[in-house]
Amino acid sequence: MTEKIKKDRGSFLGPFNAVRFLWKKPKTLRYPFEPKEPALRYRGFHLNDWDKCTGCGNCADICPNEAIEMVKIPELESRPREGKKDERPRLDYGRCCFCGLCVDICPAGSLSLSRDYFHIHFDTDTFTFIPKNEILDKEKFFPAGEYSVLKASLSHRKKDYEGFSSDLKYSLFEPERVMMPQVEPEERKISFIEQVIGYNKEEAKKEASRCLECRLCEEACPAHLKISDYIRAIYEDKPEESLRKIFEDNPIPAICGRVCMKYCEAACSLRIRGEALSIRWLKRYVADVINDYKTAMELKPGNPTGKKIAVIGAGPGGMSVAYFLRLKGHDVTIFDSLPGGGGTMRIGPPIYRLPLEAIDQDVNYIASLGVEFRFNTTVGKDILFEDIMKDYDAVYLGIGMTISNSTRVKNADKCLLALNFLEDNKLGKAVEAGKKVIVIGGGNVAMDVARVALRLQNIQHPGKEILTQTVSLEDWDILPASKDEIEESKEEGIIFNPGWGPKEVALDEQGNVKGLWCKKVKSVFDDMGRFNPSFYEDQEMLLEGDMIIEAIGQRPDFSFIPEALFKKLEFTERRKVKVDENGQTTIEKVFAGGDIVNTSLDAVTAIADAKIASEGINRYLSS
Amino acid sequence: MISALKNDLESIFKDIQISAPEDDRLIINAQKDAVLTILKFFKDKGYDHLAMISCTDWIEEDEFELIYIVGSYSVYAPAAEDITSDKSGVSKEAAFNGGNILLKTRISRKDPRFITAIPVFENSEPYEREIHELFGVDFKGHPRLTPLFLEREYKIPPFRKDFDTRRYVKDFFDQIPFVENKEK
Amino acid sequence: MRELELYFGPQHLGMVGNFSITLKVEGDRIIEAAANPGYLHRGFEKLMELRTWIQNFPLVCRINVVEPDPMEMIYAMAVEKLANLEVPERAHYIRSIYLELSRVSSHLFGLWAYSNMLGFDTVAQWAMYHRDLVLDLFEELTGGRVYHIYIWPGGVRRDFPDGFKDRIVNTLHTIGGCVPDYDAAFFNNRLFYERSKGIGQISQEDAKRLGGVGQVLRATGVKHDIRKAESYAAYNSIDWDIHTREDGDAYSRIWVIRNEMIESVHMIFKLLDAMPEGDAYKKVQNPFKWKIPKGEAYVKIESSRGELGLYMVSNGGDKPYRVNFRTPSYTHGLTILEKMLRNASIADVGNIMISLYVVAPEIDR
Amino acid sequence: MDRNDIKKWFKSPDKMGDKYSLWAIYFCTGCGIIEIPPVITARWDAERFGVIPVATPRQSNLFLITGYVSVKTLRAIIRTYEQMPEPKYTVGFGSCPINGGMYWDSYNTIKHLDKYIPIDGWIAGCMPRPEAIFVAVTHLWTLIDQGKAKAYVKYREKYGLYRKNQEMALGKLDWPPLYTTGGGND
Repeated sequence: MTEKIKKDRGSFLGPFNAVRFLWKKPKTLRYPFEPKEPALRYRGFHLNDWDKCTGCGNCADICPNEAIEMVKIPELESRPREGKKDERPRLDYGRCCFCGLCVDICPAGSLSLSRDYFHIHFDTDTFTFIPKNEILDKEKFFPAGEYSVLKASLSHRKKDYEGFSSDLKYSLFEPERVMMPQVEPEERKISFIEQVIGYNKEEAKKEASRCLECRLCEEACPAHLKISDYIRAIYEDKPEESLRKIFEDNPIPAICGRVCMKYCEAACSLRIRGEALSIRWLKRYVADVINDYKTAMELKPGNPTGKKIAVIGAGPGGMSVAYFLRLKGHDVTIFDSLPGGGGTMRIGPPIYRLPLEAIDQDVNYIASLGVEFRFNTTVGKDILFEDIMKDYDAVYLGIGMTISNSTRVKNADKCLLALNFLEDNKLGKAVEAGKKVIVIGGGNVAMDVARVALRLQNIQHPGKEILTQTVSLEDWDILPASKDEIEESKEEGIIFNPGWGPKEVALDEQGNVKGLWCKKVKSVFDDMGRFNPSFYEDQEMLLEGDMIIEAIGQRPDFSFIPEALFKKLEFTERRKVKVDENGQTTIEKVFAGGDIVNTSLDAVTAIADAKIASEGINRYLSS
Repeated sequence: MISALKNDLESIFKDIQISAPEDDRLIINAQKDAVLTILKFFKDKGYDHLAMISCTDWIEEDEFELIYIVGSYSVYAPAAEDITSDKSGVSKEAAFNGGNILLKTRISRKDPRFITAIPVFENSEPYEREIHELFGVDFKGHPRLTPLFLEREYKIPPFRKDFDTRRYVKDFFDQIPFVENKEK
Repeated sequence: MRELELYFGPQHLGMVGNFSITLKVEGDRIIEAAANPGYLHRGFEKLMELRTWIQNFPLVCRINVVEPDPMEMIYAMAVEKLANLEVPERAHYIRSIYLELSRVSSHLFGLWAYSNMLGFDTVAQWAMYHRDLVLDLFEELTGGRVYHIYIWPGGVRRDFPDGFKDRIVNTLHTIGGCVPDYDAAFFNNRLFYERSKGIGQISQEDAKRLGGVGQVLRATGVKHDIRKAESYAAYNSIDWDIHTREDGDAYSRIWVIRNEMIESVHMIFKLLDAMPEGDAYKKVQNPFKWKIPKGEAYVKIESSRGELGLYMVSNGGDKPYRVNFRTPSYTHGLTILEKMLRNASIADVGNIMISLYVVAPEIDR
Repeated sequence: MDRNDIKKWFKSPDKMGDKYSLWAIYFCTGCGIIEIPPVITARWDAERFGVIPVATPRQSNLFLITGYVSVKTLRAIIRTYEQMPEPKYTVGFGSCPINGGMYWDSYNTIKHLDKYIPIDGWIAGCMPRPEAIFVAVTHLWTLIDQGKAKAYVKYREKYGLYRKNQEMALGKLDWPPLYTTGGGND
């Protein structure tokens, strides 16, 4: 080539080659008269769907330039149980580099980038703004006809102009959870082995690694456990540290790791477009891998204060109060009528959900700190409440709901009560199951009862034709039992009859149970939203069965409190014991918590109450 | 090839540790007085390309680590063409030939001095100048250790780990007032 | 004649980028030149130590504004090496296509700069126009015109949009169709020959001695290209050539650039044909929990300017402990430029600098 | 756009002249410069807007500060800005000069450019597209028309304060003050 050029001086006509370009169309874009649309994936200014946005703050955390700040929006309300905060991101376009990391990390998928990119202004303050979308911010978005690039700015944007948006396949988080290994329905329904096998180390680490540390769960949790911290410790393979974090707020991880109502998972930001983090199973993993809490915890009770506290009821609340107060150095004694700790947890959740060993793991640790447990001691019978009031400096009532309600339909006395049935079964008394069992109720207790009955049937009547079915007032859409429970019950072969109410227990000639007459439910709640079922009296059916168990709720037993004192005890409108912000009842030095105080009726709320009460008791004792 | 080179090195030089984590990498930890000789050794073996000199501040061990990364130009020199006639890739020996040698040495952080590698590899000049500026390492024999990038002087050279750039920005740039009152 | 010191740049029409040279001149002959970089020094390597692994992606591409893509690629490769990550096969192909597109766009930018400097304004306009067409492709693929932030550890950030293959082919045909025009107006033009022949000449020995890479080296006849020597992405799976010239002057360098650009276009066609279906991204660790085991890595790739290396150390944390880039412009713009300017005339400074293809932000980082 | 409005040309020829001949100084201060070549070449063609790049500050009246400004560049920017004849207009490109942008924690880039020299307008983006540059030019026209693009007057009036800030960032400046009067000078 070099040689050629040297020789070839070219023709003077050469430049006239260019003449042919005269007939070509000009390449210049006559912008702005001839607009050019940015690409469909263009990364321009932010859009944020406030309805989807949870205020989790992941975008602010990932931003490499600290361009995003979460600001409180006064007109929004914070709804921690739904995982919604009243904060929304604010962008600083004096920092933003339009990388879109915030879009790829947004678990709710609310944040996206539009194709707008015009903002020209002489005032740098205008470069900070809180993004919304066109539905919420109507006056700033204009349809294509009214939009003009010459006016375009952060307050004059184009409608329907979404650019770079979130794609789950390419997101920076993992939307799917690590499968929890479970015993197959066919296998589990013929025995009481624990259904959930539990994560192994790799699975737990992998699941823990999904956590985005937005801490929505911590706000949703009644006891405000430091969830992000203990999950991070699991990810870093430090189960001891994780356990210490859990124990700061919850002294019964083995129990809660199995039967918690997991408000945290309902608030998890990953649930919005994927599956929530398995927070409960991860807690259980920690309790499972650490056999000896004592060495892991390195905790000692505080300096003795000489104060004595009595706790009535060794349930989750009672044990927690005892634990927190013991750490402060007080002497705590727990009274319980059962032969072991756990309270309702000991008798309620069947063995396949919560084995006794797990309960004892927690109980033994609390006992090892010096908390005195007095089992098989029924207050009011074995020891008088008056004596307790005399001998102790403070009393905590964590008595829970111990009496099952009955439907009180005709012949209802022939039925079994749920708690009695569960207790007998769990504590090892022989229970004989019928071949055709009917369970009345649609809550979690009813599911437990039905599934226990099914197992007993399978064990006691192998190879024979068996049937377990439930009847509940509530129809599918409002069935109070948790979705998992319903799903698992169906897998095991339990038949549901939702939307039917019990009318009468049918008896045969010998007076044995033969079935249950039911009537169709018209509505469960009345116009005011109160529980007040109404029925179609003309629609009836007979469910055949030789055993009926009622699982329609429980109530507390206050019979141990002497009448004079009981009169002083005030109740709220919802028939709950009234307590002040210290957890103290209207009786001096008597504190209360758990199911008799709150309406949530679960273990973790009892722990939350216990935390408040323990601080209240401590304050009370030190004043 | 790799083992031969390793053996050669080990027989000539004492006090060095050699590891070969991959087929085409050789990591050598050497005492500081042996560095230039080892570089020369490699240059004579055909590793004629000094890719870079880097420096790491291991503040906890109170040492700087200097890293000399040496490669070769010759893999695809016409002479080497026939070794790699295979289109799909490079044969192992050739790959190593074109691979990288990481020669590392540690110097004290309190009194960071070293000698220049310019006599062996001429293009180490700007690298050493940069390390001098950003880490404060003195290279004996370097002709011009004048500032390369920075306009201002910093008490601690900015690439050292104890230089906190976020703090510096706060203490310096944020202290300069706005000309106009920002709050309106 | 008296010796004078002359400041050349940073605000100077003959200067590309924010760079300056201090010249010691006698008349118009340069006795000694000292490069004076640092106008664009932002302390990237320090900033990267303060950002998590994923947060560094938006940052790293900004090191070199002319072609940010090899920067993304090399950082992703280093992370993949340290964290031992796998990349899906398709992602390798997409990466290669993307990097070659970036090479084309970068070379067109270089062609703009060089032809503009030599006074070939028409060719400069063409080159810039054609580069803009490539930028349109990038915009469609990645959502950004200049900074793409597209290559991620574990693959690429999004797959090709529908019909994107065809649009790549169309655009490249448009550009390729103009090669005869370019040749007639520029490469085979006697004026180009006379204005660049012998300018900034360097011998093969000097180029090697001073750490030359890329076109500077290939223009002296060394067949050296990292894409072959230490193949990465999908370069191994297709058949292509390294282009060299013998003379080592500006003319040869520009010719190498031209040939490489055409080779890149051919490579893209081959890669598009061979591209497998499948996933383009394998998820990496959640960024808030991502830690990379202790270790160090040196990776290198061939950017459009030559060997681009990255030495990275992890101490097992969520951020890199030390990052250090070996950029091709570094030796070209400092040692080789100073060598070439010795005894050159002032009028050739811009010519030499642009023919060396120096990108100032790459030197300063 | 009132380019063809003859009356206006008669009424205020100075403004019209300023508006339609914005000559931009050719100075690559940061990465935003990468969009300038497309803007001034065939596809986008800034000459339609009267914007052309010129070689020396003495010929120019528009200073596009394209992106981040390192401390070393700041010195050159101030020098260049002071050499430009009045009336002169400055436009800051992208996030970095507004509030530090990408390099908000870098020890070597200045975070708020308006602390050192006055700015007439800012363009959002990282980096601003050619379209945004054109729209910015039209905005600048409006500002000139309304008499609001008076940053250079501010510089004269508050020179003392600007100079003080410049010296805080760069140390003693080796050129004499541009103006001897101005707020904060005494």
